Amino acid sequence: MALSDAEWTAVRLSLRVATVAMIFSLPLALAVAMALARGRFWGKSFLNGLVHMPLILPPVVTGFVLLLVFGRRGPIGAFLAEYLGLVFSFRWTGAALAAAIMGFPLMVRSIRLSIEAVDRKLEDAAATLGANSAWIFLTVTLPLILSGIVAGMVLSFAKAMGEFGATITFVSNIPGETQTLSLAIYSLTQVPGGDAGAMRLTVISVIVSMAALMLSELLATAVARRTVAA
Amino acid sequence: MALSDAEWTAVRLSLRVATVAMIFSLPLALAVAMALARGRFWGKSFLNGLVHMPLILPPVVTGFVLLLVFGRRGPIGAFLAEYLGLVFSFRWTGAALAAAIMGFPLMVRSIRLSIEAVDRKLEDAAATLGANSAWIFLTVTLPLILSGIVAGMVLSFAKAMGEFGATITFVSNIPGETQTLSLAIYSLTQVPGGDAGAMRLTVISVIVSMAALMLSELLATAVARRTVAA
Amino acid sequence: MNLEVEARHRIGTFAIDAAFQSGGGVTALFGRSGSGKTSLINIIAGLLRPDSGRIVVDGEVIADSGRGLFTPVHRRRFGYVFQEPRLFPHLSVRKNLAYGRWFAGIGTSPAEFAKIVEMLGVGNLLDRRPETLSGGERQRVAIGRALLAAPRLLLMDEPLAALDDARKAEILPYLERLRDETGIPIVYVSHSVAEVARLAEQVIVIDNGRVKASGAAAAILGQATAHLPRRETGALIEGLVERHDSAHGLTLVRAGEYLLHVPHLFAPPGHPLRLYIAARDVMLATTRPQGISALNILPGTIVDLTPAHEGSVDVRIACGGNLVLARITALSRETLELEPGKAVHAIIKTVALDY
Amino acid sequence: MNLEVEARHRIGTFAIDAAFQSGGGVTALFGRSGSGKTSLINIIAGLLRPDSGRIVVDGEVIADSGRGLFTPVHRRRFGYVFQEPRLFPHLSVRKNLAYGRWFAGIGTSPAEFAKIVEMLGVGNLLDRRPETLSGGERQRVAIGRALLAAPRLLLMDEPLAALDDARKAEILPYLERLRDETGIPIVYVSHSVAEVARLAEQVIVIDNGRVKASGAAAAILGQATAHLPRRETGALIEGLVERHDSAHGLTLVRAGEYLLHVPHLFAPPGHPLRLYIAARDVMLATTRPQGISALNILPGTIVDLTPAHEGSVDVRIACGGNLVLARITALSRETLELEPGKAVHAIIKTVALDY
Amino acid sequence: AEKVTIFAAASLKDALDAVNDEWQRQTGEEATVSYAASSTLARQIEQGAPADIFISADLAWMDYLADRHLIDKASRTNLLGNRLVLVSAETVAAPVNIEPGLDLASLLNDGRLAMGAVDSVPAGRYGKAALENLGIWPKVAKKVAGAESVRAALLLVSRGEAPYGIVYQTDAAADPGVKVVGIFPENSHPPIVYPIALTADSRNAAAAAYLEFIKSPEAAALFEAQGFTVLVE
Ligand SMILES: Nc1ncnc2c1ncn2[C@@H]1O[C@H](COP(=O)(O)OP(=O)(O)OP(=O)(O)O)[C@@H](O)[C@H]1O
Ligand SMILES: Nc1ncnc2c1ncn2[C@@H]1O[C@H](COP(=O)(O)OP(=O)(O)OP(=O)(O)O)[C@@H](O)[C@H]1O
Ligand SMILES: [Mg+2]
Ligand SMILES: [Mg+2]
Repeated sequence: MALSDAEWTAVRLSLRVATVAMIFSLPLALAVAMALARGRFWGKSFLNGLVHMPLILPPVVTGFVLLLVFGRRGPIGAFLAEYLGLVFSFRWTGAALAAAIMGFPLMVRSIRLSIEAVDRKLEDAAATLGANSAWIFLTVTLPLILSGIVAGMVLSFAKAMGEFGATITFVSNIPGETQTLSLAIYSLTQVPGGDAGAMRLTVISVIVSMAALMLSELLATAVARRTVAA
Repeated sequence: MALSDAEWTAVRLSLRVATVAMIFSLPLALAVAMALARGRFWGKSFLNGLVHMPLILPPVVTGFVLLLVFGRRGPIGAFLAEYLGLVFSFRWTGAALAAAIMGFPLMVRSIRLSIEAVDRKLEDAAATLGANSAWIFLTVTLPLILSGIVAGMVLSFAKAMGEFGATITFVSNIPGETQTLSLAIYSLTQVPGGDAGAMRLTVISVIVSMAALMLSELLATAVARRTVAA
Repeated sequence: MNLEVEARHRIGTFAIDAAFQSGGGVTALFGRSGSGKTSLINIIAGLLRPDSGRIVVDGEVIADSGRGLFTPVHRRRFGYVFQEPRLFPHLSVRKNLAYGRWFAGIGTSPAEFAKIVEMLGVGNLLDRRPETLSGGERQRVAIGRALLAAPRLLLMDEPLAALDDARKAEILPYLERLRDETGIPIVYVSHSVAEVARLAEQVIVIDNGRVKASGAAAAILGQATAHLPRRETGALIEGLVERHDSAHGLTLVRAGEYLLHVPHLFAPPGHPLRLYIAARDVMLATTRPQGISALNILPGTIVDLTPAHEGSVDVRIACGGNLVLARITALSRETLELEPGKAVHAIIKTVALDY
Repeated sequence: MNLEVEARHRIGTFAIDAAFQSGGGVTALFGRSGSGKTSLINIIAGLLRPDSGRIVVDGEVIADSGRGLFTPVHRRRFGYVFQEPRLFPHLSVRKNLAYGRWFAGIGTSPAEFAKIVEMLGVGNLLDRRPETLSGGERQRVAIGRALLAAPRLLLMDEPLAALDDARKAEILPYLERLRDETGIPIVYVSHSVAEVARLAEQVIVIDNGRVKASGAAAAILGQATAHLPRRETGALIEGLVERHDSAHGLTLVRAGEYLLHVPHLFAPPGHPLRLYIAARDVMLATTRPQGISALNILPGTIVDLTPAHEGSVDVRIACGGNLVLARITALSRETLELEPGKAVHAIIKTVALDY
Repeated sequence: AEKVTIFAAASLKDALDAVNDEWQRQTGEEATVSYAASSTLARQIEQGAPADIFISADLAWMDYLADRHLIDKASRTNLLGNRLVLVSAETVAAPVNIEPGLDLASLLNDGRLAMGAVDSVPAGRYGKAALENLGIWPKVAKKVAGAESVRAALLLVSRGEAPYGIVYQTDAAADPGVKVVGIFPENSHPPIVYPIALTADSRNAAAAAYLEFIKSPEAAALFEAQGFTVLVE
């Protein structure tokens, strides 16, 4: 099953979008998960609801909202374009943004669950040994929630591979720029006779994702082992 | 903001679909999470991959696969209709099935994370006190993974509220039967001048989901407390 | 009641290879930290499946790797007090205590429940969560949980380590009664010779996964070898309560030919008793001392003496049918010219015999 | 070095209301299970923020609720050995041990590391995960971790409870050296009077969250009150090593006017020493006994006697400048007609004085 | 009587809802409509969906069903037509004369041309055909942003993301945020046709009546009000 150039492009783009979405949403997801698991602040329920929004809304609506906010004329989009030169609309970066946002609730929940399972007595012990909160987080909490982080990253990555509605609405379907595997498959399903092609791409997508999935599980095991051995 | 009859219907349908999807997928999700967290069997990676499939595939493809398999001409669909009188295609039950499947990986991951965090020494202690595996699961493991179960149910519910691609592909968009809020919103976005209506429905959906979300958190806290007090 | 254990197992670089038999009652496992006591108990409980081994309780083969037989943990009905409390965090203290009763079928009676709760002093903790308990309170609840499961064998891994002496003094008699009245065999890990001396019929000394010594408590505790902390060597003497002297708060115990004065005990005349007389508590005199506060002055004959070790010598004395062990300095031995066969008086303070 | 603690706090139905001062050295916290020892230590560590309270170390105010001052835990540099080991499960034993060194700035030298590892006997565990350690091994690693953080105050909550006597005998001298050489104040929770007697300058008895007694170790341990397990009452005597009798494995210690024979010690002549003489180990005689194995026979005068309690009486004797406590039966008291002012001989076995 | 179930392309929603209201007012009977992409609906009919009537947004999916004998071929009619228009955001509203050789590429500058996805959305396919026909396609092909639907394309223009877009006249008319700057010649692309047919499986007697009604002048007026061209007489 040799891949055509166009297919290769879509595969590469999908991987890039999924990877970038996963990696860039991680720090914020960590922070939000930490706040939700540990924080006691006004508006916590609201934050929790907001995080779940991308799940609750139909993806098309999320895409619209992204367009309104992060588009060229959107308040944040205009700002980012002006001051950071960061443009999302019709770019793969936009696809990554859409994927990141769609996967965000999944990542946050996984990490939050892990944080809630951490024995805080260990953090206390670290404090008595002289570690301040940042160090405690880095040397105790973070290693202990690694499984939740990996789970969250896997979910985010998988979601990014399958994301379609928000992406096409936000950044359209531009081959080579925003046409991920998922969008390519969708296009093919919309024309009579496209089934064979769609099937082929689906198989490719499944293989790529499964490989990533297995890699992640191997990595998780390896990291867990190294933490101790090193 | 009084709701019209049609809107009420969609709200009720959405809630029914999301609730049924969440409740019926729970036992299987528990079993699969248990197998993935604890089991050591051939094909575990494969099972893990399979569970993630609905995330990885574009929802349209998932819906299409459902249509082929659970449709009235599909192998399983025909069987179920014949012997159990259980029809999915173009029924709200199908919408629930689609939502359940789309939310399944989220539920499994949450529960699996919680299971992995359980201190197995407590299960050993229960065994020395005479509890067999089933009792240990019911009286020790289950209460300890309640937070993961609740998290999984919340994710599944939220996902069901927002599910669109697989549902419309599998069971179409039939008002009163399969037109959930999410599908109704989609319909409105497809015509000129539908935006106001779409916005209105979106707000309704967000309110309903947020209410469900808060209820779930309250419930979780209450259950956690009751477990001890009773 | 009878217990037979045989196990061979590797964990990482550590290897267990131990076998012992016990005629019931309390079997003490003694050994330094890391010697394999917990591992052995886990094997008995069925929590650790040994590479090869055999466990027989009362003639019933519980596990036998040779015959591929392995009774699952929950069907063994061996109560286990773990080294750390392992309470169920989601259950109240009351439910933790009651957990095993349910599975025990007949279960224990409410009166029994009340009695154990009272004995352990956890009555006012019943509705609390384990996480709010102090270390010792947790340990006590864990003991209660195991006792209330109506086990047919009790495994106790340093159950009293986190408790103060007063609390121990409340729990030990209960364990004695359990041993004497129900005949449940108990395997008991402890670092305290006093506890072991009081409870155990049999002592097993474990070292680096192997049984280094095993036998009747009196024999093992009386050996001045490196098996036990030297400080704690002593003699176990079996006696019978003869009568009470309530006026002076004393009890007279017949041990062989002699009557020993011990602090007042709540036991009827005729009740059998085991007295542990630590060697360090026994003085020797060549003539009967006069005007001395010690009430027990037992004439006897020296049986043998160990060589001097760190300046002290253990002397065995035959005293009216019992062997008593005395630890004295090498200097005293010289001065008093103690030799086997010499007649001496063993002097034992009553207050040192607080059973 | 100086420590001042004052705390008032409610947890559920339990209330802490305690204050004590310590001039440094080792302060022992004594009290029954559930009396509030751990809570008090947590307050000192800063893990529990009391409703109101004040902690001053060496004149530096660490916390003062009145002034709204609260130094965060990690800046207090108080080493804490918790009641349960609390090792970091994701780090090897080596990294657990080294954890605090990093934050201690200068840290402890590799030689110090090696020394502590050696003393605790955890050298062959360094690359293992905590979960594979035995209970006692965990406890030892936890002790090492706290020591290696170069703390300026040590909080130890029953640090030796899970250890055998031999292991204790290796760790206690280290703690003594720490106390004597570095002058780090230590707050030490223990149920063992022997440990406390050996280490502590000061003893605080906690009961139901309140300080029931506090003062110099000698004073508290010598009081025959219900503060301490009665079994363990005794006298603390300060002495100086006079000379060694290597031939007989003995050391002579000057205590007041007398020379005491104790088992051989590794301490140079002139070294100060604290001997704990348990009341139950002291015999009294109205005439100087002859031909007796005990090497220490100290003439003295009875200062006072407690009323009889459970058949026994505690007698205080002034012996050449020291007070010695003897517990004898009420019967002996009658027989020997002991009264304040009467001249007696206190008889103490050398082997009972194993420091 | 049993409800008539209609599977209709999503872009018909407004118009068809109005027609149904009128039908219910006149006959007292109800019609249920499932709006989705034509492709989805066609596949569902193939899998035995309970549809009585199918209205596709293009001929291809109707042909797809016809080839599989899933529609009543006798009942098939081309119901509606539509026009393709070029729209621009309010700010660049200069009219454009759409003719062969139009330099749309320079008009776009470095912006994008928003239209339905060219290989999945019918409007996109028509648009691409028209651009090819007029010889514009090669230069703009790389600048096309294929939206998920005509509505999404329209949004891209009205939000200023893309300076120009190609959409149906019906959609353009209803959006105040965009201006029609040109209409594609009707011969530049295959006829835009919404075919209608009874499904082969339909057993609903009312369906035929509905089919008659939808071709009636009353219905035609309602369609025309939304900007559609009515093709049936
Ligand atoms: N949330 C709570 N509600 C009620 N009582 C509590 C709560 N938390 C702690 N306590 C009580 O506070 C008391 C002091 O606990 P602490 O752990 O300080 O005891 P401790 O002296 O260390 O005992 P131990 O020797 O058993 O470890 C205990 O009786 C405990 O039950
Ligand atoms: N996975 C492992 N790899 C290597 N050694 C192990 C492993 N697991 C346990 N051990 C060793 O087995 C020995 C026996 O452990 P065990 O818990 O039985 O000791 P113990 O006698 O109960 O000691 P303690 O009195 O300290 O509780 C210990 O030295 C421990 O380090
Ligand atoms: Mg152990
Ligand atoms: Mg405590």
